[in-house]
Parts: sequence; structure tokens; C-alpha cells
Amino acid sequence: MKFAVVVFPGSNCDHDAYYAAQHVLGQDAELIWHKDTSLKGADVVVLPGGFAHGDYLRTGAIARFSPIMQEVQRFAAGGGPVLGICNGFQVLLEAGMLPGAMLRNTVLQFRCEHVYVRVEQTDTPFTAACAPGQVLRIPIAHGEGNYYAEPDVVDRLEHNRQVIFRYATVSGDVTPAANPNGSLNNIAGICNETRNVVGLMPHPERACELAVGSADGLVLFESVLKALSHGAFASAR
Amino acid sequence: MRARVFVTLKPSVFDPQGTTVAEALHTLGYSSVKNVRQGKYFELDIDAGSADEAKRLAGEAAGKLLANPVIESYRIEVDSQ
Amino acid sequence: MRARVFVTLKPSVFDPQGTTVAEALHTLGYSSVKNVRQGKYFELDIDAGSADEAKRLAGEAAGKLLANPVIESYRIEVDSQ
Amino acid sequence: MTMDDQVLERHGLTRDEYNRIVEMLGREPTFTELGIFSVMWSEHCSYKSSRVHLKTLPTTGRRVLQGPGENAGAVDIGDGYAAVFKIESHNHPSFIEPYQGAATGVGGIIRDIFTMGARPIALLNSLRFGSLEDPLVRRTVSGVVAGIAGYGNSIGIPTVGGEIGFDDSYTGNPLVNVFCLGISRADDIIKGTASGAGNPVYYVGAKTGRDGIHGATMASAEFDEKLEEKRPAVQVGDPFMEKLLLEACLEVMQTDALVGIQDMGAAGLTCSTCEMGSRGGAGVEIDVANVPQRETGMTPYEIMLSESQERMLLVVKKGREHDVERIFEKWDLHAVHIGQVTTDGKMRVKDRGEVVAEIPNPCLTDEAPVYRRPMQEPAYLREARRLSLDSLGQPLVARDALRALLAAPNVASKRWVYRQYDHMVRTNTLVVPGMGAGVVRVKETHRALALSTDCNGRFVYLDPYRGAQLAVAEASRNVACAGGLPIGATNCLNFGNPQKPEIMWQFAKAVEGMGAACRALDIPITGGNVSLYNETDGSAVLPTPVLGVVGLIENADRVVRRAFREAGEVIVLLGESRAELGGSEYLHVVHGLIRGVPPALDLEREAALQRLLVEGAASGLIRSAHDCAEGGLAITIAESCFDTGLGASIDVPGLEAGHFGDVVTLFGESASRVVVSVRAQQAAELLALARKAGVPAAAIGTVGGGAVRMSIDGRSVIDAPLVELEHLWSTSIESFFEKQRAIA
Ligand SMILES: Nc1ncnc2c1ncn2[C@@H]1O[C@H](COP(=O)(O)OP(=O)(O)O)[C@@H](O)[C@H]1O
Ligand SMILES: [Mg+2]
Repeated sequence: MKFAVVVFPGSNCDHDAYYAAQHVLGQDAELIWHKDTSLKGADVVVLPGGFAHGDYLRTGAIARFSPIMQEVQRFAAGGGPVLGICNGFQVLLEAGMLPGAMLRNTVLQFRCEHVYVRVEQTDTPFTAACAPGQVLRIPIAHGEGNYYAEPDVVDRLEHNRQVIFRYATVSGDVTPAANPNGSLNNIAGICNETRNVVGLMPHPERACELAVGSADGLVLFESVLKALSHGAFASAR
Repeated sequence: MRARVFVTLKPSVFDPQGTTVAEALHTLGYSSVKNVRQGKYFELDIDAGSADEAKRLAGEAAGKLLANPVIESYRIEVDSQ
Repeated sequence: MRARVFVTLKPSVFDPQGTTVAEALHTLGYSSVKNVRQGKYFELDIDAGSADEAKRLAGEAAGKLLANPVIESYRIEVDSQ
Repeated sequence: MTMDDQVLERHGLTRDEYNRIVEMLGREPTFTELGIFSVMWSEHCSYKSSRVHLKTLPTTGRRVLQGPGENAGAVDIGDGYAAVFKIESHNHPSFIEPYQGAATGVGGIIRDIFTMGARPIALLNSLRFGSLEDPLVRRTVSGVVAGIAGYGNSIGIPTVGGEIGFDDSYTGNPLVNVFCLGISRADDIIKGTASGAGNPVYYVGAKTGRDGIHGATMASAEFDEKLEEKRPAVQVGDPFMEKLLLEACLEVMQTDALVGIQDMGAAGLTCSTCEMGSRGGAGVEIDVANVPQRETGMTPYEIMLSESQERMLLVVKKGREHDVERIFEKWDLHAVHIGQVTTDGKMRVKDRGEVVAEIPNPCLTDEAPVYRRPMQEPAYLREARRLSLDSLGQPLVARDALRALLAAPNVASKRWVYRQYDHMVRTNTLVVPGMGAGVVRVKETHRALALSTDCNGRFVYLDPYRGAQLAVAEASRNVACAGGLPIGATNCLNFGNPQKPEIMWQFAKAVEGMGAACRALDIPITGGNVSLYNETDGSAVLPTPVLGVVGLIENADRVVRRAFREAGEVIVLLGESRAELGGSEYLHVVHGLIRGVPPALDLEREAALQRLLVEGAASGLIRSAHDCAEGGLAITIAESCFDTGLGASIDVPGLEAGHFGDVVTLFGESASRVVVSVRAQQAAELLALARKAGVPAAAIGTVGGGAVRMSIDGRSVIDAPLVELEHLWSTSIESFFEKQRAIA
């Protein structure tokens, strides 16, 4: 299985995603420069965390115009699994591949700490190996993770079961106190209508080994292996 | 030609920064400041034949890049110089 | 009363955001946009008897809180409504 | 042109220094040349007051690959890899504009590291401010922390540790010292050298503006109203540009097209041009007309002295220009050819072909003024060192003192600070901030590095020699607690005005003590930075020589943290408690005093203790380790419980100090003490090891229960619910900021 990790200027979790796929998961991974126009036959695309273009103007606002994004759109349109992590999620939002937008954290500060997220849906390529309601301990690291969308959009997301991850307590209760940034409905991650494009603010790639504090994030990567080996979400190659 | 672009959060969108500024102003004793909204402000120096053309270009730039239609709206002023 | 406060970096101060935005506009084909400066924009709803008073209050707020005098300068407009 | 006194004064040059310039050049300098001399001869760049003392520091060792003299030092960490690290100050800019001052400080030290060919993998910062009660101080703290976060988070280098301390002496002059560490192949370390006549000189990065002109001279002048005029356009950091430079430069370094490279830090283009030339024994000739400029109408003087950030100077092998240019283009950076290397050993600056400055490099570097400034033991010492406990009235009872100290900003949790820093990016962080020394693994090996920066300014104030030794001991003890063998150090010496004999005495004694301690503990100092003139309206900050120590952990799976691990563990106190309260946090918090004699330090015992800690960590015997610092034993025990939900009970023998006995026993700050925990069945083994190592050791209690219980000679003096103590400790600093949030 081959992972493509897109590198935007200012991406800084690209190597972490690469490391998780290549060294922890033992799969193929390749870093793809944002000016490239080919995903080099990847089966999975990861838009990594970081500060693409410095997060200047708005997070992800400039990155969405990168040449590679057309290819990512095509890949996604063909059903290929795409994971946007943190800044990658923000790029997906700006690119219109996922609905909504990000506001400053209500605390108006950057937040880096472990949080708990509850897996809401398991019928996506990145949660296929999760148990419904499973609680994952994964770090966040962002200043603009306050998810917002118009009420009708949020209703549609909920109705279509497109909310994939919610901030929760260790025991899985979705409470205001468990919400680190003010996101509507404690939304930590969502998917598109065809469910193959997933974005989340927490960093699963930073939680793939106990040595660095948690291995709970690995299940997202294992999920996509499972999903693809079962022929679901066949890549758009 | 100088175009000025004002980008503001839509009224329906909660503005954490503006709210905090308002709170801060109240603690500083400015209780008469009822409400604060924070937005972005851009000054674009544009090579354009006419104010209208500058306005059009600035409008495109704002629509495409400077503002995010999901949460923001924008206004444009051109003062030729 | 609505006061509008424009906060901009002083001319001599480097504006990395504006520079990056300008470059982005160029790659989008807007080569006629020569230069971009990004600033902050605040809308203050103020309980004030007169436009002058609103302007004075907004000025104090800007000087104390909204602008960083070391690198930024500000301008105020009041449109009574 | 002959210079009148105001011109010289504005350039921070004395008449004697000016005459020396005329003598060296054999003529009057041009105005551009005067500017160049003024920055290169400034304290910040020339180290004219500190050099003679710095020379005495131990800078060599088995593992040292690069000592002082380059942009950063380097030590061998095995398997063919090197740790490249350095600390630098940005005190003055951070006072003027906290956010940008701190941000550009981070940017500067990161450049020093990747300039050496190393990929930066960790940042630490050592901060000092006035009292948090002061709203202006809170504003400065918010700005500095946000600035460090804004830059480090964006560029993607984790901030894994540091320290933050509060004392009124820093109110008008905060300290912002930033440490950065990078990893490179031991045989691929790159030097800031210009050589090979005819090799082209390239400029890459941000355009040059009028920012920070005379930043270097300003960093060498104390604050007063007059500074207002001296104030340069504030430098604004661009972490995105630096990220591009970092990646592009590391890529260029993979080719063999590069001769040398140096960042433009203090004194910008001037410093990099003449330093690269002098290191290579060559000359460098540039034409300022080719330098990319952000503002119009800039003079050669302004271009040479600008301290615009995120700029690099490269010397490239002739004929390889295109390989280098292509790599920078990939990153949307444009390397510009601005000059070439010459053979005449001179720095020659042209403006459209016309020479505006021509100075032999040695005049600016090796032959810059060096002063052996007069020294005198400070008058305050005799009085300040006198401490009579009886004169203090009644001490606080232990349980109240514990609460007061846990809530004291110097002791309280710094979570409010480090939760704003991305401390996990790059997935190497094995020990996060707040758990002791920061520990990062080195993915290329099976090793890890423990990093700590420390200094107790009160101790240095009361005894500069011993205080500096205590700083070395504490920093290295902290990395040893994590299981790291201290293998190298860098330092940042923050002092007042060196032209005052009493300040110079503090400085000299501190450097002496630091050198002695580093020799005794076998820790070479591979670089650092000096920040003088840290004064406001004539009063100096506490002398603050910050040590940054790097510890090598052979097995990344055997890292030790601060916190107790499980109920039933036996708590062992390593080291000896003495009746020492001088300079303690207790005296400061409870009685508002900085008084007495700092704790004694036996360097041989310290060395033995650190060896024991490293050994005990490697064998897995030691389960947790936390050193006794501010607040003494009681605070160490409490902190070892926090974040674990595990309480503890200890009983210790009382020390003799009259009615201050309990206070001295629990809150005294005797050096070379560490609280460790071991599995019950292994306690005897540890005690035996300690005996063999010559380290005093005693089992003083056990881990478990929901309370923190302390008794002295069987008499219970503290019995408090853990949650209550932890709440005091973890919310204290946050509570100061509840009301005020940064506006960005
Ligand atoms: N306190 C110190 N101890 C040892 N070396 C020092 C100290 N201060 C400065 N140095 C060394 O002097 C040289 C110049 O210091 P500095 O100007 O801070 O470097 P840079 O030009 O990279 O900022 C560096 O090699 C630095 O390591
Ligand atoms: Mg340097």
C-alpha cells in the first residue's frame, strides 16, 4: 500500500506522517511536492499538518491553489481515500472538499496537549478498524481549530453522519469542558458525503508509538489498510 | 491606484477576537463600547487604468483569495491617487 | 454610533503576510497588484452622545488596546447611524 | 571627515576607539565604515568586555567536534552523528516589542543551528520577568510567550523545555534566552567560511529593509529615556520565510557546491561578510546595489547595518552556481549573486562599483578592542549575605508554607506557558515540558538527548562564583535525572553594565565558578552568548548566567521522568540535607528577602550523584527522579505526585535551626539532592549502589494514598489532599491571566 504525503511550503508534519506510514506501519510512503502534478500512483493521500504558506491570510487559504490540489481533487472524486490532518484539514475546507471553516480557538491561544476524541462513525476508510464510540487519546496542536459552519450545513453533517470525531472526556462523554477550541458540536473531524475524504484537527500521526505518549492514532492508518484490502474505496489510479 | 478591502466575519458567525476585545475594553472602563467585531483590512496597490478596473480587480482578488465566503464578507473602496 | 478603526503596520515595518498575499495573487495571475499591506479592522458600536465623543473613545481604545504603538498606527472613522 | 562627539556617541564608540580606527586604516573612516566599526566593535559582537574571561572556560573534550568560534558548538553523540546547539539572548528587543522581539530571537538561534548543516529538532527558552502582579509585566509575558510560540510552532521545531522565573529586578529588563539543538552527521558539519578567490558570494532570503539598524549597538546600551531616539525600526519575524530557508539550505548542503554559509544575525550583512572572510583568511567583496531591498533609497550604510531577519550569506564553488540557484528556486527563493571572495583579506563594499568601505577583516574581528575592565567586590554583598533567622519573627507553619510556595510563580506549574508551544511536532519528544528535562529521541540512532536550561539568579547575586557553579550543577543534574550523561553545555551570560566595576566583578566571578564546575563535572562549554547592559535606569537585573546542558541517553527506552510511577514504590532521597536557607524561595516568598549564603556545593559529590542517576536510569532501577531546587524537599515531593494521582508519605530527620527547624528541613535548598522512586523490592539495591558511589541516600517514605503526608522525626507536619495541592500549583500562573487575553 502506498501513501502520498503532500508537502506544501510550510508543511511541518509531513515527515511525521511519512514516518508513521513508512516506519511504524511499514507501508510505502512518498513525499509529494505541492508543485508536482502526479500522486505517483498512491493508494492513500495525506495532507499533513503545519503552517502552509505560514498560515498567512487564513489557514489553508493559499495552499488550496497548489498545482497538486487538482490531482488530489481528481483522486478524491474517483473515491480515493484522502486524510487531512490539522492544517491539511484546513486546506480541505478552503478547497471546498469538506464543508465549513475554521475560526480562532475561543481561548485565542495556540493549544498543544493530548485530548480525547470519540469515534462517531466507522464507515470511513480512516475509522474502519475502530470500534463505534471508541475513545482515542491524541494530541492537538493548533490555534485555529474552532470548527464552524452555517446551521443548515451542520444539520446536514449530523444527519448524514458526516461527523467522524468529537472531542470528549476520557469516558467518551461529549461535554463543553472537553472541547478545547470552541468547535460547534465538539466537532474534531468530519468526512465528505462520499465518506472517502476525512479531515480532523487532532494529530493521529503523533500518536503512533507509546514512546511518544500514545499509540491510539495508529488505528486511523490501520483502518485505511483494512478498508483498501477489502476493496472498499478503491483508489482512483 | 489604491484599493482598500475590508473583510469582516458574517453577522451570524461568532467572533471570539471581537468578543475578547470588548471584554478587555470593559475591564479598562470603556463600558460604553457595546460591541466589537474584528476583521481584516488590506491595502492593494494596483496598476489599473481606471478606478472601476481597480475595483473590479480588487473584487476578484477578494472573492478568490482575501475572503472566505463561508464565514466572511467583504467591501471594497478605491481612492485613486 | 459605529466607529471603524483601521490598524496598519507603520510603513517602515515589514509585513510578511502582505508580501505572501501579493505573491499568491501574482501566481493567480493578478500581476497588476503591485503591493499588498495587511492590517486589522475593528467595528466598535459605541454608546456616545456625539460623533466626536465616539471618535474620542475609539481613539483611546485604539491607542490603549487595538493597536501596538511600536509597530502599528491607526485611523478612525465614525459614521453615526 | 573628522567625527564630532555626538556622532561617535550615537555609534557607541569612544574617542579612543575612534582614534584606534583611524590608526588601523591609516585614514579617517567613511561614514559607512564608521557604521561597520560601530556594530562590529559593539559589546554584542566583539565581546570586548567578556572575552578575556570567556577564554578561561573549558571548551575541549573527547566529544567536542566544534567549540566556540562558529555559529554554534557541536558534540559527538555516537553512530556518526553530532548534536549542534547554542543559546542566545534577545532581551532588549523583547522589552521593546515582546512578541516580535521573542519571535526573532527564536528565528536567530534556529539559523545559527541550520547554518552548521544540522536539522534543528528542539528548542528551549529561559525567561525572566518582573512580578505577575504588574499588568505591564503580564502583557510582556503574554507577548513573549506568544512570540516564541508563533515562530517555533510555525517553523515546526518543538519547544521541549526551558524555565521561567520572576523577580522585580527584571521588571524593566526581561530576559529572553533561546536555546536550539540540531542533529547533523558528525563529518558533515558546515563552517561559516569564505575561501577560494573568485568564488561567488550569494545572498538569499528576505529583502533588506531599514529594520533594526543599530540593533547590535542597542543591545549594548542600557535602557533610559535616551533609548527612544536610539530605537530602530522593530524587526518583524517571518517564520514562513525561515522555514523555506531552512529546507532549502539543508538541501543545498547535501550538494558539494557550497564553500561556506552564515546567517545574518546581529550586525547583519556586515557581520556575516567580515566573519566569513576572516574565518577563511580571505577577503570578501560585495556590491550593495545587488542586495535585494525592501525599501527605496537605502544608503550603503543602512544596507550594511540592517538587521532584517531571515537572510543568509553563502559562498558557492565557482561553476556550481546553477545547482545552488535551482534548489533555491524550487523553494521560491531567489539566491542573488552580490559579490565574490578575494585574496586580500579585506571586506570591500561597493555601491554600483564605487568603493564605499574597505577594511581589513582582522580590524573588525580579532583586532577589535578587548578590555580588562576594572572590578570591585560589590558593597551590597556584606549585608546581603548576613542572615539571622531570629530577626525574621515567626516562620510560617509547614502546611501554610507549602501552600504559599506551590502557588508562587517561580514554583507553580508553567503549563499556561508550554501548552502554547507545540512540543510534540517531529514525534521525537519523549519527555514533554513540565516533566523534568526535555528529552528528544534521535531517530537516526537508538539514543536520546536530555536538555535543560537553568540558573538561580538569587544564588548568583549572593555569591556569583558559587551561584554559577550551582547553575551548572542544577542544569546537569536535571539531565542526569532523566538518565542523560552530560556531554556538553552552552551558556548565556545576562549581566548589567560591565563598565561598573561591581558588575564586572559579578561577571568575572560567575565565569570563574562556571569554568571550575564544568571542569569538575567534565562538561565542555562549546559556545554561548553574552548579554550585558541589562539595566533599567541604573539598576541591574540579578546576575543570570543561564546554563544549557545536553545529556546523552544511550538507550531511548530507558528515560526517567519526574513523576512517581505506582503506589508502593519506595521514595529515596539521594544527597544530604543541611540547614541551608540562604537565597531560598521560602525567604523570598514568605519574608520578601534575597539574603544569606547560597547552599554549599561539593562538586565531587555532585559528580558521583549524577553518575549514580545515569547508571540507575540505564539499568531501569530508578523509576522516577526529580531534583530538589526552589522550595526544597517538600516541593520536590509534591511535584513528584502531580499528574499521577498518587500521593506520598515521607518522614525525615529534623535539621537544627531553632524555631525555623521545620522550615529549613522541608524548604531548605541544599544542593546535590534528588528524590527518586524505586520498586519496594529494589530499594536495598539502590541504597547499596549509592553507598558504593559515595552518595548519601535514605529511604524516606512510600508512594500512594490520596494525600501528601510529611513528618519530621515521626511528628506529622503536613497532611493535605493531593487534589487540593495540585490545584493550587497548576492554576496559580493561569489565574493571573484569566482576565487578559492576547489580541492577535
Ligand atoms: N558565554 C560564552 N561562552 C562561550 N562562548 C561564547 C560565549 N558567548 C559567546 N561565545 C561564542 O562567541 C561566538 C560569537 O558569539 P555570538 O555573537 O553569540 O554568535 P552569533 O554571531 O552566531 O550570534 C560564538 O561562537 C559563541 O559560541
Ligand atoms: Mg550567527
